[in-house]
Amino acid sequence: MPAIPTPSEFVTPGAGLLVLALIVPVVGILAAIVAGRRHVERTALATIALGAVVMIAIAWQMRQSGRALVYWLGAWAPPLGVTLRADAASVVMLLVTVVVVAGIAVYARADFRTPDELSEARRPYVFWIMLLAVWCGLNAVFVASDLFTLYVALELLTFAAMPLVCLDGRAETLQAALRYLLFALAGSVLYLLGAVLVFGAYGTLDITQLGRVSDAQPATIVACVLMTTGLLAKTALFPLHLWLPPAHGGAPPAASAVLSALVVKGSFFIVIRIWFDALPTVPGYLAAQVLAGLGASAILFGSVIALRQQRLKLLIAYSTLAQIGYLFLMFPLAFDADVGGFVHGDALTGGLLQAMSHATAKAAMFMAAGLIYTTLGHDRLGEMAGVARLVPLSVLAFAVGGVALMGVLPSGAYLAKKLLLDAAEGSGQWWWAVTLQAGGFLTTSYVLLVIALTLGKPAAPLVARARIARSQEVAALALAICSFGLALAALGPLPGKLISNPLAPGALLSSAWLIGGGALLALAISRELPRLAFVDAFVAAARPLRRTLGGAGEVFVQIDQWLRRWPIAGLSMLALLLLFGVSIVAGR
Amino acid sequence: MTETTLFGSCGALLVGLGLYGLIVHPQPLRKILSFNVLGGGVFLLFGVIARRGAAMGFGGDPVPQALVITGLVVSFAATALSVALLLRLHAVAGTASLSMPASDLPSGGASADATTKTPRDA
Amino acid sequence: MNAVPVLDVGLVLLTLALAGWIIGARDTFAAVVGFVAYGIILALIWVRLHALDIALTEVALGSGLTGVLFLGAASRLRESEVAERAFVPGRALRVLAAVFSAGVAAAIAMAVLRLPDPAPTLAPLVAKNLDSTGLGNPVTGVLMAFRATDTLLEVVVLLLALVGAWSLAPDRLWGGYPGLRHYADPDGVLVYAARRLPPFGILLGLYLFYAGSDGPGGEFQAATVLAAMWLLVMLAGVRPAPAIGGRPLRAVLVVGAAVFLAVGIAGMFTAGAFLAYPEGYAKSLILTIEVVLTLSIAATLGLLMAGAPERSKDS
Amino acid sequence: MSFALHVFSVVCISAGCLFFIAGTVGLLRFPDTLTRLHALTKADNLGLGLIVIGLLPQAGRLSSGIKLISVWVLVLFAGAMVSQMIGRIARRRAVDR
Repeated sequence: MPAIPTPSEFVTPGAGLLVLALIVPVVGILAAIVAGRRHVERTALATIALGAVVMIAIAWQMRQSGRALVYWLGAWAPPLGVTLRADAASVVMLLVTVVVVAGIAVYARADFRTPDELSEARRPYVFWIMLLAVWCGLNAVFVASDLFTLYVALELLTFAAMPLVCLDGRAETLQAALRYLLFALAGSVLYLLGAVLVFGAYGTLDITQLGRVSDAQPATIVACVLMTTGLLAKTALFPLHLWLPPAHGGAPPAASAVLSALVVKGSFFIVIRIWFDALPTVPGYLAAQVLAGLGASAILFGSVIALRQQRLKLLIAYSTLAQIGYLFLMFPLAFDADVGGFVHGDALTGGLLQAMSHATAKAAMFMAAGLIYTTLGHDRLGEMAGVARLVPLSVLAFAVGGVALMGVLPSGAYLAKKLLLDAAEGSGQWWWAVTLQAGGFLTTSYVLLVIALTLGKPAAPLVARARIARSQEVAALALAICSFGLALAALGPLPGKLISNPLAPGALLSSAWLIGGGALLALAISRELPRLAFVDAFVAAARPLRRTLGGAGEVFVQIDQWLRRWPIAGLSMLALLLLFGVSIVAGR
Repeated sequence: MTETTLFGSCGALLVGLGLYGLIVHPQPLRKILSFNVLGGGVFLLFGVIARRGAAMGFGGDPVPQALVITGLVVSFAATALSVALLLRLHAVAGTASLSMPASDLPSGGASADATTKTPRDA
Repeated sequence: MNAVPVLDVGLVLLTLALAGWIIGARDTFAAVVGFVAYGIILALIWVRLHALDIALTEVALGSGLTGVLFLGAASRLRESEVAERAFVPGRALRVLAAVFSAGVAAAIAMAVLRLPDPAPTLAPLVAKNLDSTGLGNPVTGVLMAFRATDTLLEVVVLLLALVGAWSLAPDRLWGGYPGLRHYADPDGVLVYAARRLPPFGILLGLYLFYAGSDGPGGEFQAATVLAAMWLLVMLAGVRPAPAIGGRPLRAVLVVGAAVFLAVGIAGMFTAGAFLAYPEGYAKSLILTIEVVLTLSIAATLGLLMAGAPERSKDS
Repeated sequence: MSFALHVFSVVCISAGCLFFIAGTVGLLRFPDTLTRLHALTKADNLGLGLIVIGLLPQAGRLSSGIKLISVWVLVLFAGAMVSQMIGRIARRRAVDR
C-alpha cells in the first residue's frame, strides 16, 4: 500500500485568526437571516467592520512570522482533517477583498435601504445577506487548503452570486441568472470529478501534501484538465463567457461590482492553487500556452466588443471579459523548465497584482456607472455628453479606475505589467510581451472613449433626474484610488527598480505613447464617438479606415453572439477539455 | 472484470450522457435533469474510488463516502434553486427558454431599468 | 462469471438504459419518471458498493425529494414545452456534442481504470481515530468530526440556497406564503394520508437519526424523511406552508448551524482547535449538534421544496 | 426444520416473483390506466407480500422481521393511496373527454 503522506507543516502560532476569517461572515449571515427587517444592513456593516480588523490582524501576524499560517481544523492533521493555510497570496487577496466589500457596502447603503413604509423588503434583505455570503465564500477559497472544501466554497459563491444577478426580477436578468447558474453548476461538477480522481490517485485532498507527491499519471492529467476547465467555466474565460455580459451588465450596480470585481476571482484563485500548488508538474508548458492563448483571445474580443457597445454597463462588462483574459497571461511566464513545473515568483506576483487592481478598479467603475445611470435615468453612451460636468466626482472615479487598469504609473496594473514583461523577456516568450503591450492599448482605448464621451458638449443642457448621495461618489472614488495604492501596500516593500518617477521623461513618454495609441484605436473602432472638434476632423479624414475597422468590430460582435449560444458554449467547454488533455499529453 | 471496472465505466458513461444532454437539450428543465444524471455519474465514481480503498473491515474508504453525502445535499440544493429560478422565469416571461434572445423577452430589451427601487412584478 | 457480477451487470445496464431514457425521452414528464427510477437503481448500486449511508441519502434525497421537485416543475412548465423544442440544435451540432462527450467519457474511464493499485485509502486513519469520537459509524465520524468544517459550510450553503429561492419572489409578496399549489380534495385520500402517515414517518426519521451514530443513517437522511412528511402535509393542504417572514421560523432554520458553530468555537478554548471536541464529550456534543441540525435541515429542505413566496402575507 | 424453512422461502419468493412478472407484463400490455393499475397493484401487494413472507424465516432477528413487515405495510399504504389518486385523475379525464 502506498504510504499516506505525513503532514509536512504543523499549526503555526496565531493561525486561529484564519478560523475567524472563515466564521465571522458565517455568524453575520446567520444573524442577518434571523434578525431581518432593518437589522440586516446594520448586521452586515458590523460584520464587515469586524472582518476588516481580523484581516489586518492576519496580515500583521504574517509579517511578524514571515511564513505561511497553518491551522488544522478540529486538530485533525491532514490527510484526515482539513487544513486552513494562508500564504502571501491568500493574505493579500483577503485584504483586497475586505476593502472592496467594505467599499461596495458603503456605496450600497443608499441603494438598498428598507423603505420606511415596510418592515422588511426583499431587495435589501437579499443583497446584504448575499454580500456577506460572497465574502464568506471568497475567504474560504483563499484560506482552505483542501480540494473538497474548496468545492463547497465554490458552490457557496455560486449560490450567493446568482440572486445578485437577478435581484431586480426582470425576465432578462432571470434568464441571465439561469444561464449563469446552470453553466457554473456544470463547471463545479467537473471540478468535483477532478478532485475525486486526485483523491483516488494519492489518498489526500490536502493541497500542500499534493504539491509534494503529485506527478503526471493518467488520473492526474485527466483531473487537472477537468478541474481547470470547470473553473474556467466559472471564471467566464473566453470562450466560456456566455453568461458574463448579460449577468454583469444587467444586475444593479452594487451587485455588478460584487460579481465583476470579486466573484470571478474565486475560481481564478483556485486555478492558481491547482497549477502552482497542488499539481505543479502536471499541466506543463504547452497547456500554459493554450491557457494564455485563451486569455489573449479574451483581451482581443472583450476590448473590441466593448468599443462597439452602446451602453456603459455593457461596455464595462465586456471590459471585465478582457481583463479576465489578462489574468491568464501569467501562466506560461511562471513555468520553470528546470523544475518542469509552475513556480511562485515574479510572474505569479504580477498576475495577483493584476487581479487585485482589477478588483478595486472594476468595482469603482461599476459604481460610477451606477451613479451616472441614476443621474441620467439611462446609461446610453451616445447621450453621455456633458456628464462630466453634471457628476464630476463619479466620472473622476471612473477615470481613475480606468487609468489604473490601463497600467499607467504608478498603478498596481503598471507594476503587474512590468513584472510580467520582465518574466516574458527572461523566459524568451516575446509573443506574450507583445500581447501584454497590445492589451494595454486596447484597455486604454475603451477607457479613453468613455472619458471623452462624458467630456463632450451636450446637444441640450443636461438635467439630473435624481440626486445621488455624496457617500456613494466618495466610495467609488476611494476604491478607484485604492487600485493605485492598495496593491503596493499589500505587497510590502518592493524592489526599487520597479518603481520609477512617474514624471520622468521616459515614463511620461511611455504614458503618452499608450494614450495616443489607445485614442487612435478608439477613434478607429468605436461605435459611439464623442462630440469634440478634433474627433470630427479625424472622422472626416479617415472614413475608409473607420468603415473597415468598424466592420471588423461588428464581425467580432457577431462571432461573440454565436459563441454565447448555449450549445456552442457547451461544445466549447468539451472542446477545451479535449484540447487541454491533448496539449498536456503532447507537451511531455 | 472486477466490480470497480464495471461501476467505474458506468460512472464515466453517465458523465458522458449527462454532458450530452446538458448541451443539446433546448428546455432548461431537461438541462437540469441532465445535470443530475451527470452528478449521479460523478458520485458513482466517488463510490468506486471509495470501494477501492476498502480496508480495516470497512466496506469502503469512509472519507470519499462522506464526501458523496455532502455532495448529494449540495446537488439537491442546486437543483432546487435552479428549478425555483426556472419557474420564476417562466412566470415572468411565459417561456423558460435560454435560447430566446433577451430582446424578445416580455420585459427585456432596451428598457433596461437596473436601478429602479421597485421593479415591476409579473 | 459467477452470480454476483450478473446482478451488477444487470444494475449497470438498467442504469445506463434509464440515463439514456432521461436524456432521450421526448416527453419531459416521462423523463422525470425515468429519473426517479434512476435514483432508486443507483441506490441499489450504492448497496453493492457497501455504502449504505449513501444509498439511503440517494433514495431519499436524490430520487425522492428531487423527483417530487421535478414532477411539480414538469407539470407547471408543460404548456411552454412545445415552443421551446423549436430551439433544438441542428444535427451536426448534436453529432459533434455526442462525439466530444464520448471522448470525455472515455478519458475519464481510462483515468479511473488506471488508478494506482493498491489504492490509497484513509480507512486505517479513520479506524484509528474513530474511537476518540465515540461513534460507531465511520461516515458520521468523517462528517461530524474529521471534516466537520465541510458539513458546517454545507449547512450554510443550504440556507443560502433557500434565501436565494425566496429572493425570486415579487417585491409585494415578500414575507408571504410559498407557492405550493394544492388541489387536494378535503375528503380525499391525500388528506387522509397526510393525517395518518406523518407519525410513522417521524418515527422512521427518528430511527434513522438514532441509528446513524453507529450504523447506516444520520442527520441528513433523517432530515430528508422529516422534510418529506412535512411536504406531504403541506401538499395536502392540512397545514399550509408557513409565511417566510416569521422570526420563529427563521430561528428554526439557523439554529442548527448556530449550535454547530458555537460548539466549534467552544472547542477552540476547551479542546485546542475550532471544531475539536473535548475528550470524553465528543459523542454527546456530536449528538447535540445532530439533533438541532436535523431539525434545521428538515425545515430548510421542506421550504426549499415549497419554493418562492407566491401569495402575500395578508392573504 | 431449517430445510423445510428454506423450501418455504424459495416457494414464497418464487411465487412473489411470478406476481411481479405478471404485474409488469400487465403494465406494459393492458390498454388503459385503470387496467394497468389493476396489474400493478397485484405486483405490489401480493408479490411483495409473498417475498416478505418468504424472507421472514431468513431474517434471523426479530427486529429485522419487524422492519421487513413495516416495509410491506408502508408499500401497501403508499400503493393504495397512489392508485386511488391515479384512478381519480383517470376517471376525471374520461369524464372530461
